[in-house]
Amino acid sequence: MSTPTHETAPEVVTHFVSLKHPWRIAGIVLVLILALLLVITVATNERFQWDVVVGYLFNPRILAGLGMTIFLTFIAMVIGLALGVVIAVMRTSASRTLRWSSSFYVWFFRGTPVLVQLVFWYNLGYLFPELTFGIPFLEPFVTVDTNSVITPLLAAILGLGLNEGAYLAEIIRAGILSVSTGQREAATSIGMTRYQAFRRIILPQAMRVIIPPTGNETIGMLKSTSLVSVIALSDLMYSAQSIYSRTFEVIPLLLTASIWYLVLTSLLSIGQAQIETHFGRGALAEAGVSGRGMSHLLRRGGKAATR
Amino acid sequence: MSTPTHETAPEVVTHFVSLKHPWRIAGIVLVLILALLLVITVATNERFQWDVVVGYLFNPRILAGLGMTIFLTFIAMVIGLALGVVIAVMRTSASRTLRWSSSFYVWFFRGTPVLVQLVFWYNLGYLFPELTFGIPFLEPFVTVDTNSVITPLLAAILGLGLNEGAYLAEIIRAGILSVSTGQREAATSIGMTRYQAFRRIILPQAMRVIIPPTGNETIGMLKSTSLVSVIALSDLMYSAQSIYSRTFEVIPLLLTASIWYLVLTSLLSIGQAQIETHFGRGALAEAGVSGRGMSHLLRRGGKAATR
Amino acid sequence: APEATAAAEVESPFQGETLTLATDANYPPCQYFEEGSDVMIGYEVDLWDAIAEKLGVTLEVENTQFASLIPGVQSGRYDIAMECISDNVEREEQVSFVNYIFDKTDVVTIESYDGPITEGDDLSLCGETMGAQTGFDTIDKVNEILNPACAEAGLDPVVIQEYPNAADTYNALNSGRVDFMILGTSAAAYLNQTAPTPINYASIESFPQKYLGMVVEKDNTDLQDALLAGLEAVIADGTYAEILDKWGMSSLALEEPGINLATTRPIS
Amino acid sequence: MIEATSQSVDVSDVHKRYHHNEVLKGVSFHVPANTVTSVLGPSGSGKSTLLRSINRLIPIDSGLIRVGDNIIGYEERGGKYYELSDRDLCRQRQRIGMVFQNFNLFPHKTVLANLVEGPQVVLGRPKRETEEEARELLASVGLAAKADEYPGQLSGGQQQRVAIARALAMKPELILFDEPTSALDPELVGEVLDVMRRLAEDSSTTMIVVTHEIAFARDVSDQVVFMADGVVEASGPAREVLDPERSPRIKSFLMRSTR
Amino acid sequence: MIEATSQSVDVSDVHKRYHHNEVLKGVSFHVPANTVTSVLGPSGSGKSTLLRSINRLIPIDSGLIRVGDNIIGYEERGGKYYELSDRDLCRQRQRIGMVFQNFNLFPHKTVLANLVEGPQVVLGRPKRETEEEARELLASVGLAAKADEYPGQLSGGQQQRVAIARALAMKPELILFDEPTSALDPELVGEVLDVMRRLAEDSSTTMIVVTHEIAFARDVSDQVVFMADGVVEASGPAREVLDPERSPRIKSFLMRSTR
Ligand SMILES: Nc1ncnc2c1ncn2[C@@H]1O[C@H](COP(=O)(O)OP(=O)(O)OP(=O)(O)O)[C@@H](O)[C@H]1O
Ligand SMILES: Nc1ncnc2c1ncn2[C@@H]1O[C@H](COP(=O)(O)OP(=O)(O)OP(=O)(O)O)[C@@H](O)[C@H]1O
Ligand SMILES: [Mg+2]
Ligand SMILES: [Mg+2]
Repeated sequence: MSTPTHETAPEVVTHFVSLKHPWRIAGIVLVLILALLLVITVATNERFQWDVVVGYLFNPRILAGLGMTIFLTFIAMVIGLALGVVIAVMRTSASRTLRWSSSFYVWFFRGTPVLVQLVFWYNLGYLFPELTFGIPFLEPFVTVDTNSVITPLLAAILGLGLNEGAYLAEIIRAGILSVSTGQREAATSIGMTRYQAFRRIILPQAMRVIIPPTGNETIGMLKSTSLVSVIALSDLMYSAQSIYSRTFEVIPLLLTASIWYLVLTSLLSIGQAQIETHFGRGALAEAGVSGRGMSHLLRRGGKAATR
Repeated sequence: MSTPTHETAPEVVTHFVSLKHPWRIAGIVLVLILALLLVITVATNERFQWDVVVGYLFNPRILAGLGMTIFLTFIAMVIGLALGVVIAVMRTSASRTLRWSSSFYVWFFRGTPVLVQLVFWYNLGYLFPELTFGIPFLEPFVTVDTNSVITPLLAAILGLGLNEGAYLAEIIRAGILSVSTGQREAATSIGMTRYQAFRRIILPQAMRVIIPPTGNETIGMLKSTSLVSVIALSDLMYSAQSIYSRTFEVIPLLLTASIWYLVLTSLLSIGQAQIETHFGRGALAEAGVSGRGMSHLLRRGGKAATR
Repeated sequence: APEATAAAEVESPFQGETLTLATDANYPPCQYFEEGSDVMIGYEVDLWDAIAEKLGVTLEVENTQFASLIPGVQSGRYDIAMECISDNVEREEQVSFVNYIFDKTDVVTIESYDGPITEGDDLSLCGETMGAQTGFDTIDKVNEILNPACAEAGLDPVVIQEYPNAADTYNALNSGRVDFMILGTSAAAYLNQTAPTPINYASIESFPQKYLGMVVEKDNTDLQDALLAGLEAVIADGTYAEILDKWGMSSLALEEPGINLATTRPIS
Repeated sequence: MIEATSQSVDVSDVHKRYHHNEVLKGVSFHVPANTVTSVLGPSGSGKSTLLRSINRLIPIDSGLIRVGDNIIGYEERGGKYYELSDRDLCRQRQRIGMVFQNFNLFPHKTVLANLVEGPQVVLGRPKRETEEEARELLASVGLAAKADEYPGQLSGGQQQRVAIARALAMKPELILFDEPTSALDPELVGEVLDVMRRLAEDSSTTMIVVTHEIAFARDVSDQVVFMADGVVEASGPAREVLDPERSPRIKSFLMRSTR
Repeated sequence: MIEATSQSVDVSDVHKRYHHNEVLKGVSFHVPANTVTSVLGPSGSGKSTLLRSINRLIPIDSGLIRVGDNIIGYEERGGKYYELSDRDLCRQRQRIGMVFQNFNLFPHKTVLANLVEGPQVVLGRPKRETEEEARELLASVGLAAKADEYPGQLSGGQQQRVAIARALAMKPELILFDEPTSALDPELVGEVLDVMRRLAEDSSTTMIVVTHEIAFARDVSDQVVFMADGVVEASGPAREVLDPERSPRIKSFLMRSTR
């Protein structure tokens, strides 16, 4: 890059020296040393019992737990996203009733622990022995035993999904707030309905802001699924715990679980990065094709040539 | 509002009829009925044992747990926010090292369960019986017994705080992304340093988008503190559990805990709303003084007068 | 559909029916999963199988967490809950117990422990840090009996640290966070066999024996009576002694079972 | 091609206040179908607010705006005017195009996608046809080469031309332009005004143009509305309104501009 | 009051490309201290890009920009040029003001806060003094009444005037204006140009103004730079450069504008 681009007028050659970042280099060295130290101590420390860790990695119970974790996370996030969008839109709605009832939902479901919600759904039979479906004041269509309808899995899905909806609603609301009013006006001015404007103009732009915290929630949900052990389901972490409660190999089994969590998180992070790039198209293009978000402004200036 | 504003030319009086929202009214009625039903069933259902619930509300163990929950949440969020800002800035930095090391941090701390991190910090003494402070390759200054330095409380603070930092970093990064490049350019053009631009221009605008998911995290943290039971600390939920595991009054004690969580969440939600209003000044002003975010566009149009 | 069960030896209204039993199978040797399989084993498992056979009922066993056991029984989701649950007066206000065995508390230290604790000298625990599983009712006994005794002798009280389960407690013991942990005698014996790091254990005299019981809904007296009758039959034909022998727990045998013995037949 | 039919606009006694600031203080004027009306006036006099009211992007406090036979935001049934639902309001807006003063392009869509968004999503027209038309439109404003770039990659003047093309792509019967040539150099101003003029003649579109180009107002428009301080100071044929002798306000306005 | 001392600007052989699109293809010109230079040119010719390069808001690919004795982004020490750290670069930028084409006001701050932000935070001047000056500046662009409103509450022209006032509030030695009067009506254009002219004369400030106002370029500026397609087509005194006979390009540019 520092080569002369014009051969005309080869005057005095000025020497340009790029900015040095001594602190940055010190930082690199420090980080590398620390990382190396950590890897060595962790890998060589006998107390971690790496053989045990590896031995359990594909244990059928661990794998079953892994499956349950993935399944519940997936379902809960799908329900949560659907609910979250609806509630977020309700919270920014013109109707006071919609605003209040959605605020109440968020307040209630964020306010009570998931554990309690799970226990509540699971023990609905304790409170309402029979569930009745039908039109009010008419003969009910069906009456069923609550405990037979609310299976543990259904209780888990309800508990996690309804709860997640409240959290995602807040995230989506923040995303909607991040899109300028002008965008909605522009959408409206070409004749879009409220729904079309939301779906095609507001939401895609909000996505950039929605995705990182939603990634947080998804990764958090991977771990939250362990709460379902309270209703007789066993996810990854609980499977590990149930093994170590027999063998007392606590640390190795926690490591086994951690490895799986890291694998899942890595996959999710890759997915997150790709979705972010997708929805960041416009902004990325503005910052130069090779750019990352706003980073071009922070980056060291271009190189100047000799004149 | 529908009164004629000009007395000139009182021609034909046209009658304007506001838009009716039959579905909205149906919605209100439905929500109210459901709420009423819920309140009645919950309040009158003997199985909730409201007397027991109330009796435990100010039980010393519960209050001690409540204190621990509040304390840990506060400290963890403070550490998390400080770390989160630093890491978010590193992630959008020009330096590859900073970007990679911060991405690694986020990956690692989001990827491993808090439970494992807590156990790890707590049992550091098992893995590294002594901690040594000093300059590498020289005589260490101090060597201390790990277990005496890492008290359970310190382990809890480290575990929760470091972990929260990774989650908040993602949220803050999303916030930074939501501020247009032009704002940073404008700040730079009046001679602000990168730090000043971030502190005074970028962050305050990002706050609107940062606050709702941070509210989520804070409320989530209130519940996550119960994980510290694994290192012999007892927060609100665990205090309730430890009481009911002795007395078997499971549902009432879960309700006691839930009431406190709802109280804490309500306080936090009020705080959140106020901070949001504060940081939404500019946007709120644009939407009209009495407006709420972008809602004016969604709101039913103004009333037209007779002509 | 329940398979045809063997002809009942004990008459009960439940004959031929299916009963649900909830447990938290993370508590050896009471009940836990056999290595590498989904088969639940343990002395309670043997016992409930034996009783079910006598009653001619089919048991549907569900593995859940403690927080669900009691509400589950109260809500009718479960008929019975069993998890080496000890009986006390307070708990009997919520549910009823069909008592089937005694339990005692042992003190466990790791083998390399070189502190003051000596077998037979309860006061040697004073000033030491104790780990215990939350809800273990010996914690109350330490507070009510041992610590006052320590104070009387001019010693520091026992410092109590509670953990969610036995393995977490053991982990704290192993990393030196606590000096000793307390466990039921049977669990201590099991830990002795399996623990990755060798342990020592000793019994403590000042902690009285207690009853363990099957948990049944308070008003469900039919089931309580049936279970008691089944248990008595199991004791009578020697199966009970066989099971305890198999698990090395004969010293804890309760020859005269009963209902809610913590109030109806208190120990000491 | 859908044959556009032009619409007249009737603004009567429109009031609009923001908090304690009354921005429109009873604005009334009439725009016959298939004509070009220029709205002139000093900065802050309420021109943009007026355009937004015609499109009902903002609700007005009182007054009445009629486009063609319809009252904006209302529907006549049996002598009474019923407020429109969002859906029906959108149907009214489909026939009214708008070019915003600050463009409001969709930053997450390419230039081409910005143009075809309305025709495809709102009007449900086929992809092929709309894209062809969009490319033609882009070419007519000199941006054929930028079809696949994102708005953030364009210069100010390029963005403004995209905004104009986006509004034209909907083939509205009434177009509201808010200073559509402010970011353009004199050469382009001419070209873009030509495009607009041709449009006005060809497809019989009614146009209301907020502008600072006195020349445009004088040469192209059938009528000039001069706004000042939230009221219409004068309206009528350009020659009349832009007569410096008419009012001191207009005189000072014009004096500067002809310097 | 800090006495501003004017700075000359020397742009030589500046190249800048976005991906495969070369926007500046070797731009060179000289602006003597305490003069006004107008930059004219068609939309997309690279005028805004050039201004951003002078301020080093964007890095250039090659070439050299000198403001006064400094090379922008570098510092001379012993015959070599060392790249500046962020801190030092900011010190260079403090003396260079900029008015953006799309204003870039700080939406979370009131108009007054927008103006005093720089003087207070960057220059560390006292609150009282800077606020007084800011109010005076606002009055001079006719916005005294809007001091406590937020940018979102202003009309386009009002926002543009705030942007100008914000740049002037820093009392820079060099100001880069990017179409500073595009959103203003003719009357205001005159007033704002007067403010700028007074400033240029009083406080000996160097000004580079990207503009479409041929009149301004002709009457006020000491020099005109005509850009086309990423190169300087012509530069020099206004009379010379804006001579239609000079090049067909300039001819067509001017022809339209005088219509
Ligand atoms: N959202 C808002 N909240 C409060 N005041 C507003 C709002 N929008 C506009 N105004 C005020 O209304 C007045 C008229 O604004 P408008 O944008 O209609 O002016 P304009 O005639 O278009 O001016 P310009 O030529 O500068 O664009 C201005 O004084 C402005 O401050
Ligand atoms: N961030 C960017 N990424 C890619 N291309 C860009 C970017 N910014 C500007 N360009 C391109 O550079 C060219 C010059 O843009 P610039 O903004 O400098 O033009 P301009 O002379 O200011 O035009 P106008 O008078 O319309 O504002 C344009 O063709 C534009 O498409
Ligand atoms: Mg305007
Ligand atoms: Mg430009």
